[in-house]
Amino acid sequence: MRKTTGALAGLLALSMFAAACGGDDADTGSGSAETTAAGGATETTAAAMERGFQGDCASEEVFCIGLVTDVGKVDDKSFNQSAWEGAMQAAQELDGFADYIETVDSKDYETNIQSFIDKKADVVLTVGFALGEATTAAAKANPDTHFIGVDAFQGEVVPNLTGLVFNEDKAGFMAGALAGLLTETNVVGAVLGTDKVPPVVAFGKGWENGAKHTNPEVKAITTYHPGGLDVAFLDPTWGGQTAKQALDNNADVIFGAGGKTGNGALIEVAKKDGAYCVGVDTDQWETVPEAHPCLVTSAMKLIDDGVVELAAQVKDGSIEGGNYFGKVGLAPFHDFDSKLPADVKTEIEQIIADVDSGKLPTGVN
Amino acid sequence: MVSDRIDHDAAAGGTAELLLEARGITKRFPGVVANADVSLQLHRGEILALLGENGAGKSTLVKMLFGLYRPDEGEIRIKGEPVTLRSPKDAISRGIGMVHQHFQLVPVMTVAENVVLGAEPCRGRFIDQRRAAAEVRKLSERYGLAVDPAATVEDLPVGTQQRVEIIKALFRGAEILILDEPTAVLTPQETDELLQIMRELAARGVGIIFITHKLREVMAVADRVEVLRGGRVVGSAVPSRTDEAGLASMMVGRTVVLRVDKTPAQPGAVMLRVRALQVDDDRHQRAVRGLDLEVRAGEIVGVAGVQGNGQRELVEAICGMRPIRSGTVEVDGRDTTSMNAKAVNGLGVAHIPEDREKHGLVGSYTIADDLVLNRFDEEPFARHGLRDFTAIDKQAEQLVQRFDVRTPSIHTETNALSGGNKQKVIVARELSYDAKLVVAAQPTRGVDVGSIEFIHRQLVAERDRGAAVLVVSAELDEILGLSDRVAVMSEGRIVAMLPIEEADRDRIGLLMAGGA
Amino acid sequence: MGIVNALRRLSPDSRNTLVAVLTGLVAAYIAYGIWDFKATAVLGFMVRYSTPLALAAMCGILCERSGVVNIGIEGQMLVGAFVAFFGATWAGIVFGVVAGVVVGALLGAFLAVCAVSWRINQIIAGTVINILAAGVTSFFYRQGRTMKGSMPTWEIPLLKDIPLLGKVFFQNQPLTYLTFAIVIVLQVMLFRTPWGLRTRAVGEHPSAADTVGVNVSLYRYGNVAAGGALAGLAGALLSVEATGTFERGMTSGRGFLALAIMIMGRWRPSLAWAAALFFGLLNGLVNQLNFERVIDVPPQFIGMLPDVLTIVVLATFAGRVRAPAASGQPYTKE
Amino acid sequence: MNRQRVQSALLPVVAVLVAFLIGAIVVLADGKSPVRAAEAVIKGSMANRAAIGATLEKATPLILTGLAVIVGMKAGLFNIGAQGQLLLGSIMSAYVGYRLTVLPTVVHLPLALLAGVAFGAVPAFVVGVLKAYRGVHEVIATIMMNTILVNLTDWLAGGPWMQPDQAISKTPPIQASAEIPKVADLPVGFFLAVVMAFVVWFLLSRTTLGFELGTVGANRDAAHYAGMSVKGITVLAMTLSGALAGLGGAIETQGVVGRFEPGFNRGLGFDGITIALLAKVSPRAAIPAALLIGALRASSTQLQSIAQVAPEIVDVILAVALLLVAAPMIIRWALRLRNASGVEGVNLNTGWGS
Repeated sequence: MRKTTGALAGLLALSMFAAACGGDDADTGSGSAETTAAGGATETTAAAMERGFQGDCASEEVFCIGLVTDVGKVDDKSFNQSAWEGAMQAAQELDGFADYIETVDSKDYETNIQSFIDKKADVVLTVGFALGEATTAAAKANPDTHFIGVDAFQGEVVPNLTGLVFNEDKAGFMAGALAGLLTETNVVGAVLGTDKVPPVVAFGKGWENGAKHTNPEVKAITTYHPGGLDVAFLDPTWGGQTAKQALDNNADVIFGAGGKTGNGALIEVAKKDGAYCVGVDTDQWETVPEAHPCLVTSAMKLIDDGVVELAAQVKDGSIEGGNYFGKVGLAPFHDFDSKLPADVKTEIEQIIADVDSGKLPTGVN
Repeated sequence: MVSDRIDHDAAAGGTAELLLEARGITKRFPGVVANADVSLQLHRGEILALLGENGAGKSTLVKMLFGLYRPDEGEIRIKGEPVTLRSPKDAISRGIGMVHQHFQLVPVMTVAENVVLGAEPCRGRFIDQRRAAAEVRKLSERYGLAVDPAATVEDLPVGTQQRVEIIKALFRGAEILILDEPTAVLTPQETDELLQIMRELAARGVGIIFITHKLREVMAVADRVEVLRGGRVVGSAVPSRTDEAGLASMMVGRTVVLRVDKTPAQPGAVMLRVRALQVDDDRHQRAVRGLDLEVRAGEIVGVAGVQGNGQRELVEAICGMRPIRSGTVEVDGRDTTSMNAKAVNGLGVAHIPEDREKHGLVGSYTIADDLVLNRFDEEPFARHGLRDFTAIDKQAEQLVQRFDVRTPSIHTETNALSGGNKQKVIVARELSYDAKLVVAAQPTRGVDVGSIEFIHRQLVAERDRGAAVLVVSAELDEILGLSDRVAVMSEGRIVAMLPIEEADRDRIGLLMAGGA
Repeated sequence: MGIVNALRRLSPDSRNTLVAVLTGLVAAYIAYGIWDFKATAVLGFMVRYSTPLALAAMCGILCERSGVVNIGIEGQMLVGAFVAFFGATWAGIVFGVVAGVVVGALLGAFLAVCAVSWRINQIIAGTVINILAAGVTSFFYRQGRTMKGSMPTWEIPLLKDIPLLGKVFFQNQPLTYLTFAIVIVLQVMLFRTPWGLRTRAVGEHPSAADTVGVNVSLYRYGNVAAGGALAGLAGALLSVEATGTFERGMTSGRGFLALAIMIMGRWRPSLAWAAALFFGLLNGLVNQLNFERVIDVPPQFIGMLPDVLTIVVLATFAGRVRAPAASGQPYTKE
Repeated sequence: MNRQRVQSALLPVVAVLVAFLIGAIVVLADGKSPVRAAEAVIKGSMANRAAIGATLEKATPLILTGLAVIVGMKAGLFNIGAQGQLLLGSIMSAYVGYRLTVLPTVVHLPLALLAGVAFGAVPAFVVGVLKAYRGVHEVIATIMMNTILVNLTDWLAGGPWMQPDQAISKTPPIQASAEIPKVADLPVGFFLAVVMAFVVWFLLSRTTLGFELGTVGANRDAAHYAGMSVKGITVLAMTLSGALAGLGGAIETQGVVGRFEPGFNRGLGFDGITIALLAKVSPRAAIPAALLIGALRASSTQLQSIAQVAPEIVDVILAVALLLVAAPMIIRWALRLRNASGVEGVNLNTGWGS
């Protein structure tokens, strides 16, 4: 028996040896990932704001916002989280309350929406295009409650339903344009969630066109996660491994767009000196601190701002049905602000303005 | 009753060192006393035979000597020193080796790997393969046990595998060697070789405990015999001072019926006709090579042969369980060559399979279900695809009674039955439907004596009813006792067909081994 | 001449391996000659993708070689990833990895208790681990923490300068090297050491091992726990090394894929590694084809390519693979 | 005998209770109120007709995937692929459901169900054939098949069969004539599933086919000896298993979702494994097992809404319950029940076989 134990100990010892060496290196290595404060941004908001409807939502005075996530969690570092932060901020600003329900099973969309209707929420916020249909149905059935559908484009106008939608292609284009200016190898890469989700595709196509706009020489290499919808956004390992492959293809600016899969890509790029990465949806400087060494900006759709704005409109009664186009844009450059050449900054600012105004078409349908 | 207690020391020559001694060993299992107050002694260079029927407690006794069981009472001494054997490891370290009835060899490993397992010679942290092979070669030369250390065990014939087992024990420095029913799987010639090896080992100072129920072997090789019955030592003897009949009655406790009572056969029409049959074994090697055989209604044909000479494949081919490469099989004039088991069975062919646990029964089923295992979809047990449990139970009650299956209920799991009763379930099922042809492979293997007699009587009754009966057995005694004609099988062919009157042991033994 | 003789002395198995490795190398260098860095990129992905799978497959091999089916690799990996990451955020990556390994080993020991002592059906025990892992890691996950430090990339002097192979194999992170080592060590240990011989005997024919004094239960406990440790390490590799983060469900079915790899690799560490590399190669090619846009096929079809290929390969070539004979069977002394 | 039977019937109940207790402790550890959580489960799963309807709706596909796994296990096959089979069945029933427009309900509804059944069976049939005739292990084949089918259905729903005016992947809604109605809030599909549980039970325990299936599962060699076609039964069992999973998918499409949409059926096949094990591979016991899981899953809204408990607690409870059912000695020991005669628990083939 001694021999088994020996073998076991050997295996363990091996692993400990290697791990120990890794530790040594880490101490001397880049200390840039020391920032733990980044997550704090969300935590402080969360701390300031107690979750839940603490008042009588049925009364006129008490303003209640209920949020229903797409399958996923409110701490997904992505659109669910962004919407929830907007809801909390709105509740705070409007002196109301906010609560959420995380959807576990897509078939529960209606049930989850209904539970906020039953609680007499003033605003029901549904996050994700997948909830579009359930939201429309609920809005029609409950004319007294106002609904906001994040990412849900409204083909027909329902008076008490506002789609908070974004021109992701514009944000992608802006980011791509920056990438086209920054790349030295003339190769930019994109690691995307899945082509079955329109915003992801819009980001990706805009990115490619933007890069070509500022740099006709550029080669855009793009790939989508090959798995089903249930894993495509949840596989940071694949995202990282694929980003590395893109880097090995000489790409030096990588766009990671696809939930955790994209985040994995960002973190991987951060390990490579001189490479840039671009986040998506929110300012990922806040949500993915590990990516600071490369994160030059993020192609943002400002869901939180949109939510705050629309909630305020509901409160003051000015809200209209149909679509509300939320702001898109690039996140601040943070640490890269000082590193980016002035002419690049000037040029990108012009492009942002032109894309925003529609003067410069993104070329995406 | 033959000789009473005799003086052990006198038998062994008095001066030899006492290797092993058991004193007053008792072992109880729930509901059974397997060994009661058993004592025995083994000296250096001595061959001690433990003689007894199945269930006499021989196996339990040696398992205690090998550390697999712990005795409830009594004491084991090795070289005079009292020991507690907690595990085989303890036993091995004290110089006890055992060759189990079911070989404890890993089929996919080589001879050398099997031999050194658990006691590997090492160079650094690695197994020294060369030394392992060399050790095996050394031992095999010293004791005349020819084996190739590099061969994979599953490719070896049974006799050779047994030698590997012996080498395994010797490699571990065994001075006491326990052989549990070692000859059950051997040809007479291989048996003779084994007995020779045993003498050789004894001459080199190994003490051997030899378990058997074959009197001939005891007479041939043992220095002393302890006879067990019902878990007790009922007598001791020195073979040279007694005879087979005396040992036999001591073993069984009554006069033994050596021959099955039966009238001369009345052969009728040919029921089974096998022509130029060629069949492959599981490893796609030709096992039956151009075999011809006829069995008539009203006779019992016994197939004698050493295991592994194509008997299994022959039986399975006749019963539709194994594809036939060439040749034909006819049952009652119908060509069954390409029929499956179901169709062959439907023609009235009963099949008592060789391996009851593997083929004959589903252990997790109730007795009632196992009694209709191959007729589950026939009337009255099923109609239009629906099973009729009333009919199934009724049949089960009848068969359990008729075939004397000892069970609390027909709804008991078959797993819970003893070996003999399991076999009776199979025999009951197969003999319940007046078959035209009964194919019985090893019908009494591992079955207690009472059940053996019972099963034999049933087979004779089938013959007398007019069925053709084909018995395949590794027990030559069974073949000689039951058969009207004896077919000797060797290397996939019937090499001789003898009327029972002309079948004598020596001649058959020679034929089995492929001699002229 | 000496080489020819040496070749002749090799077992057919080793000879086939050698032929396969050489063929692979030649193909790789031809590809390198034609496509240069693209070949490097694909092969680099191959190694990264295959490493956690190979490690998890080693867990499966350790368990099954000693007779225990471990269908809970996915769960063990997930918990390993979880503990390793949060350990790393709390006390650094060394602590994290060790914690992940230890917890993996504990889950392995739990499986061993179920399988060996309680004699619970092993598939059930594994399923329990999987469900529990998914639930617990998701329930207790809190975001907003970052690791203290990160896994470095080690470039092996000299070796790293070999064209193609240097970049593919010798510019990796510590746990990746550790995986290489584990595969090789396990291969050697399994087929060359007393421990390996006994382990295989326990998995093939436990009573044969028992009767020569090998403690079957102890071997099963030890190996299944060690297997769990490897699964935990695979999880740590995912969170602490490959991504530097933990996400719910981040194993994404790799534990199950590892089982397939184990079987494709016929329960041999080296072959399983080859199978894992094969999967990695396919997925890397998929990405590269996407990058190059040489084909206009929906990604779904490219995504299912490895799976279709596996089935075709198994159906065509592998035939009946032979599992360790006692795998999944509880052992009772008679 | 009788007392033993009562005990073994009681064990799963005790197991579930203990699991709830542990769940409560976890909730408490998380700083939430177990009492409110309990209230949430009751409200979410059985307080009113809608809640009961929700529970039954969740339980429906679980019964069927549970049955699918059970049928496989009875024949000695471990079908991890119920998920993929369910997906294909689901999308095929959706296709038949939206594409055929002029059929009356009596034809259309069963036809769409049949499409689900048939196409759930197809991939399983392939796996069965690979297993029986090519020796490809069903566990690998079904793992691979799951990935293939997820990708295939994603592509179909986002490609050729995508609803034209939609931005996201989903098929058009099925025609009203293919919809499975609800009667008084209660989903008719559930009753269909219950009927199937009894059909499967009847099939396995009362028919000769079931006997063959069980024999192949319990002892292949004996099945061969008894003249059964082991290969044929293997293929058949696998096919039947896939058909049941496919039916589950069709009922989801026609009774709950109303179309096929990727991501709407996740996890159902894997829950099927849990149910088969909780039910100790007994078809009728799959009903209460599925109801339990269905009730817990249906409570996820209320758990969050009332108790602010993360819905993952359900998985924790299930894992504990499964463990206790599989290892009755733990409860026996805890309750000091004697009479632990023999090894009890689920009886199925564990080995990879070959």
